[in-house]
Amino acid sequence: MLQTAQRQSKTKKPKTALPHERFLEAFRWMLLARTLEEKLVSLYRGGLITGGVYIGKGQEAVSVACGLFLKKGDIFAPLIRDQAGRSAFGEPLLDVTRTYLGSRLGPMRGRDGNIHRGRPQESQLAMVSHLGAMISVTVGALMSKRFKGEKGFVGLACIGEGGMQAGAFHEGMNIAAVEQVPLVIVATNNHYAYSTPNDREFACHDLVDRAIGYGFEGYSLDGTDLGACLEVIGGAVKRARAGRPPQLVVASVLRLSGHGEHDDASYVTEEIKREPFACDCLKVAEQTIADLKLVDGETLAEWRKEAATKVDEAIATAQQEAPPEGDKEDWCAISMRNLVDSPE
Amino acid sequence: MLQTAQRQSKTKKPKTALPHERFLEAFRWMLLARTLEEKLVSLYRGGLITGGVYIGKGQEAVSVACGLFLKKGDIFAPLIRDQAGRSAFGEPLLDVTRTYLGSRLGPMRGRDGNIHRGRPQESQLAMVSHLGAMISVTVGALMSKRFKGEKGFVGLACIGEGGMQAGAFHEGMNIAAVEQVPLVIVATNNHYAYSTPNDREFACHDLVDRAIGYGFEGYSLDGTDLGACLEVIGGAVKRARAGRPPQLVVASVLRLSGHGEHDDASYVTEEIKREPFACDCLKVAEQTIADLKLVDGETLAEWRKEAATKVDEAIATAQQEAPPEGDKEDWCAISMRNLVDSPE
Amino acid sequence: MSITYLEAIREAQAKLLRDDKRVFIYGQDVGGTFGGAFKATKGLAKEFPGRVLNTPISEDAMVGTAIGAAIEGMRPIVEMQFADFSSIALNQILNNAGTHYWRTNMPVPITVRLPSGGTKGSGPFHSQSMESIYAHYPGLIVMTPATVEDAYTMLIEAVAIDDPVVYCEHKYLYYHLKADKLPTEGLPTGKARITREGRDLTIVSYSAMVHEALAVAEQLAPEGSEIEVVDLRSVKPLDTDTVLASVARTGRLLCVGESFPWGGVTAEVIARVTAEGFHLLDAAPQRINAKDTPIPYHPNLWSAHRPSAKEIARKARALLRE
Amino acid sequence: MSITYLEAIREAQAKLLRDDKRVFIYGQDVGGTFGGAFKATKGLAKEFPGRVLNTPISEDAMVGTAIGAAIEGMRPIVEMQFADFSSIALNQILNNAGTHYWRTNMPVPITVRLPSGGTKGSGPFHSQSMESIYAHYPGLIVMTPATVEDAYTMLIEAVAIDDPVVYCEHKYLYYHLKADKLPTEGLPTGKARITREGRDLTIVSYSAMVHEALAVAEQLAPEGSEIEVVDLRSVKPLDTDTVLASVARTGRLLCVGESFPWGGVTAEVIARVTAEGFHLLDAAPQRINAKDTPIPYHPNLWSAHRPSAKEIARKARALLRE
Ligand SMILES: Cc1ncc(C[n+]2csc(CCOP(=O)(O)OP(=O)(O)O)c2C)c(N)n1
Ligand SMILES: Cc1ncc(C[n+]2csc(CCOP(=O)(O)OP(=O)(O)O)c2C)c(N)n1
Ligand SMILES: [Mg+2]
Ligand SMILES: [Mg+2]
Repeated sequence: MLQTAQRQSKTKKPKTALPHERFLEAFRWMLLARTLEEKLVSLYRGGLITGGVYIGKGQEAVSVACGLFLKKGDIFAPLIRDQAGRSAFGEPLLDVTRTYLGSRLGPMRGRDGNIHRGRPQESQLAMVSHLGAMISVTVGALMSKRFKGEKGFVGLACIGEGGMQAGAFHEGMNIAAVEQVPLVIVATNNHYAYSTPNDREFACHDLVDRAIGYGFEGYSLDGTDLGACLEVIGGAVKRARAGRPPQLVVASVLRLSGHGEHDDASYVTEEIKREPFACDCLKVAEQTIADLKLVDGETLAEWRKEAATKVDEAIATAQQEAPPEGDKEDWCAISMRNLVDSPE
Repeated sequence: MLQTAQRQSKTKKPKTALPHERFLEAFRWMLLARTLEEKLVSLYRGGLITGGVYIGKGQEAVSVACGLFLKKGDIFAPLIRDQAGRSAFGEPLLDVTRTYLGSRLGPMRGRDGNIHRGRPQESQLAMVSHLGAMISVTVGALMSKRFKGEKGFVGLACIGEGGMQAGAFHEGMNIAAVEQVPLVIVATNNHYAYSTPNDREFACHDLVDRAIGYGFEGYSLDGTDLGACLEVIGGAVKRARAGRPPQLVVASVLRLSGHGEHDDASYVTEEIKREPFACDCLKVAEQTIADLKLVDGETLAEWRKEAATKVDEAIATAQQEAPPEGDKEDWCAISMRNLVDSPE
Repeated sequence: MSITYLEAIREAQAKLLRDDKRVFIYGQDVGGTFGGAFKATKGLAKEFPGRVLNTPISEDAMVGTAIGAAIEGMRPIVEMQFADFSSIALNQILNNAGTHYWRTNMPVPITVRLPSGGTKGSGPFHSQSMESIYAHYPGLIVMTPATVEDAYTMLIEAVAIDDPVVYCEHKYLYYHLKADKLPTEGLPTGKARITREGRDLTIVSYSAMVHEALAVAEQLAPEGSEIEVVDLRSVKPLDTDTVLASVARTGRLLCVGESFPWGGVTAEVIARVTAEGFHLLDAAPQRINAKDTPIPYHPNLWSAHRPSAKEIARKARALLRE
Repeated sequence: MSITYLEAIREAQAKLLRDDKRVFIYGQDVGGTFGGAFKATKGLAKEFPGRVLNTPISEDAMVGTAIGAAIEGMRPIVEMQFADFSSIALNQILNNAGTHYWRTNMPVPITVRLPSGGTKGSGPFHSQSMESIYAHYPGLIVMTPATVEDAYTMLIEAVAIDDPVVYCEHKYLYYHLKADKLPTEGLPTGKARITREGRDLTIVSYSAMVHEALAVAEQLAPEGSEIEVVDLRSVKPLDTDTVLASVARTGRLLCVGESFPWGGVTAEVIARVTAEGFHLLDAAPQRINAKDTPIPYHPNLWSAHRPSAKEIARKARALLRE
């Protein structure tokens, strides 16, 4: 599969990978994520998915950069719009399709759904819905690695501008700085928390100004520009890994979908759609590829086809798999069976 | 009583009160608070107080400035080290002694103790222990006033540098900015949260740098300098009242007591005791009075005596009052009697 | 005309905003043209400018702000996007709102709306029923309306009550439940309703489970069993008298709740009935709750996790045989 | 030699730090020369450098950090300064730690220590018993040791358990309770103890209230009443079998808990006993809890608020007469 192949090639690659190679690699993950999510949306419209579908359209450039610079052993705490980053980090496509399509073989086995999936065993944390809560969890995972004497690791946690207003986010960010763990927080300001525009979310001029108040290093970012995402987020990861203080990156984009696919996003104003940050990062990246002639149109078409094939395969596999069944389920919330309580 | 007299004089005073008058007025509140708290400490040592005694020694200059610029109708949310501010705001001494000495006539009627007292009916909020929680309550009170069409009011909420790390504080501060209410937050960094020094509390260079990330205006302050406290906090109150964005003032002091009187504070380092912020603000103010010859020694001695008399009276009164009794208590947690639930 | 449970909640809020200047609505996405994740405030921001306000994702501050506003005379309604997120506001609800009257003699009339309970595909963090946690602590009224009419009148009453009210509205009922019209009056808070009369077994329930209980009662009627269904309406105060009177008639008690099994409403009802009405019981009182695991996402698991009419019928039959 | 309940907790932590490299202690003021608000970690920071860490006032992050550390292989012990402040960490405890194994198949072995329960002059926010809230939600073990020996062995076991444990230690017992020495072994978690045998009445209790129950048992013995006292030790899992076996012997049940009266441990015990052991009961099971108000500050009010030996004796006598 693509992700396996590329992950290997990533670690094998000489340290001075050509920026263009990185750019193209990232682009392909973005393409895969977009293809996958478009497919999920059409399944959703066809009534084939239970629960919500939440996609990262317009945020793939930021997200892919979050996953791309992490190595085995690093900690990744993605959120709901991080398909590109999850794939780049190494999440198999089957984890996605199995979760959305309700296969009992998925990582959450039908117990949790859609974007809540994760594999903490492989350092991809499984988010709870409560926004902000995963920051301190990432801090703890990093402390653990330090306790165990590991070196050179880093953690990256994603957040939206909405989630940044949650108390848990504040406590997590502050404790990261107190513990001086190698954490990168990538905040994506997509200008809405569900239907709520920025002016009812916060009142500071720029959210990156939060960094100084915690002792983080802060960077702003045009999230529609893949090159910038790779440079800024890659740089933050590098600095955290090298022992610099925790890093905050704030990217500006527009969410190019509803909050979830149930949402027509009619509250998004026409005015904001004309803002520069409203560009589609995938199209911008494609334009860059064309302008710089990084690859030709034929290759692009091939990549597109390849992505579609992989997505179709992963969906077909998951669709053939049995769902979980209530009467076969192991109804036990704890791992130590001898301690199970059994009230009526 | 002193506080009543002075409060009246405060409102009657021409707008251009001489700074010296304000300084002396503030000094007398500080003196009263110090006298009261020293007395409470000695009662505590004599085993005459149930529960803890938490004093504001070393923080009176900051605290008094918090209470002094508020008028009737303003909202005040003091915390545990704000005796000076509470008195200056208009809290009767009897509220304090009745609460500490367990009179049933106190504002909390024996239901809550020591620094938890308040009179929300008179806009002095009664704190819960959970630090940070009172910020948003103050915001709500201010919104209410705006809803009701009131004008020219302001709210002031106190916090320690420790409480600033609580999630509730963050949410409260942010929502204040979103709602653009006339709020002043006065944060006193006394360099310890209980036994925990600053380096395990936060990692930014200066907590005033938090302001910009919320859209607050931020000011730093030497909290040992009464003149500076009056100027900076008075200025913040004036700006908030005039419709400027919410204000954050961060004062630097050293807590000149244990966390509570049960605590010998042996963890406070000798080094920190030699820092400039370790001065006793009361002594500094007294020195200023002497240096500038604002009043003579005799007057000072008289003021001291007056404070002692008032404190003694308030204690004597409270001591004669009956405590609450379990069998006479109204054991009802809600105001609407017809809705009382009565499980066993 | 027909009106859903959700529309009743919207209408109640419209009426409250219309009739009482002290009322405002505060919550994530409640304002603008959007009107809330479930549209319970749809159109209200436009109709009542400045009184239906979007908030940041800050549940603690949302409730704290409401408390402060109530102290200064307003009657805020706070909408949690899902009951599950009220865990973030729990400290303000329990320790600030719940204790305020006791401490200061000043009640805080806030209403916190919790879109509660399970629906298909919602998973562990968008399905919870938290009434038992709020009822455990002193100082709060906890409402759990099961009908369109109650959804309407109880929300109006919640705002009228001077004490803090946790109003648990069931998401499954939002669209599933319809009434012909809205009532002008309802039962008073704290009074349970005998939704269906019967002489053989009392099923005590509340919120969505009332309808499962009713279905079972219908199902067992042809077998000659007459099941009485009691809808608690509010779990705090809990109307012990009505429950006891019913058990006095039937001699048999089954409690059904959708929440987790340890503690909670069903345990509380049984403890009260056995303490005060032990002699009334002809058989051991029984209860049915959800399973003791988080609420699963997959519909197959979800429907096995929550109490079902099938399970209720099985247990009811067993009880009737005893 | 004699050792207090508090010292037992300190000794258990010292042993854990000594024996297991994965253990670290995380909480406000636990480190430095200070050793915690109650000195439960006194001296440990010095003895185990870098493993007893002060935290900011950030209960949510304290537990979140512990969860992350546990996911990556550590065994953190989190000290809340008072149980009451765990309301801030409740979301992490219930929704993150409590669900993690169910969701991901990976347990999170954290231990959260809650200094719980009432003492004189502590008031509404430094006196709470929160075991019923944590036991209500799935996924957690909730321990409530009542003796010095249990305080010691159960804390050691708590850290050994792969699942999240909420360890409720009672502040009133800290200094009041002494033992001659520490045991090397204890009863397994989930097993209740018959603290005193009797044939006439079973009093089920846990934590500090066990000692009130014992006092009443002593007091009533000369009257010819033999009271059996069951100490639950952990309220989740709750040892229904031991309770039922005791009720089978005595035919009478009184449950005593210090927490608020609505729901909670005493209701849960009664619901279980009546559901499974209805025929064993010769009289209506009864319960005693604290009153349904916040916990008062003044000693006069506080001692009237919590269950007292006097009240227990009164109710026990009434039950014995039935
Ligand atoms: C604590 C909490 N409150 C409410 C919600 C419900 N909720 C889910 S997503 C969302 C909006 C999130 O906005 P943002 O953080 O900006 O992320 P975006 O969806 O824009 O990517 C809300 C309110 C939640 N998940 N957590
Ligand atoms: C949320 C919360 N956690 C813990 C406590 C216990 N506690 C009471 S005072 C205190 C230290 C407060 O430090 P700071 O805010 O700096 O105020 P100071 O005492 O220094 O004035 C702590 C930890 C609390 N009150 N609230
Ligand atoms: Mg957003
Ligand atoms: Mg401090």
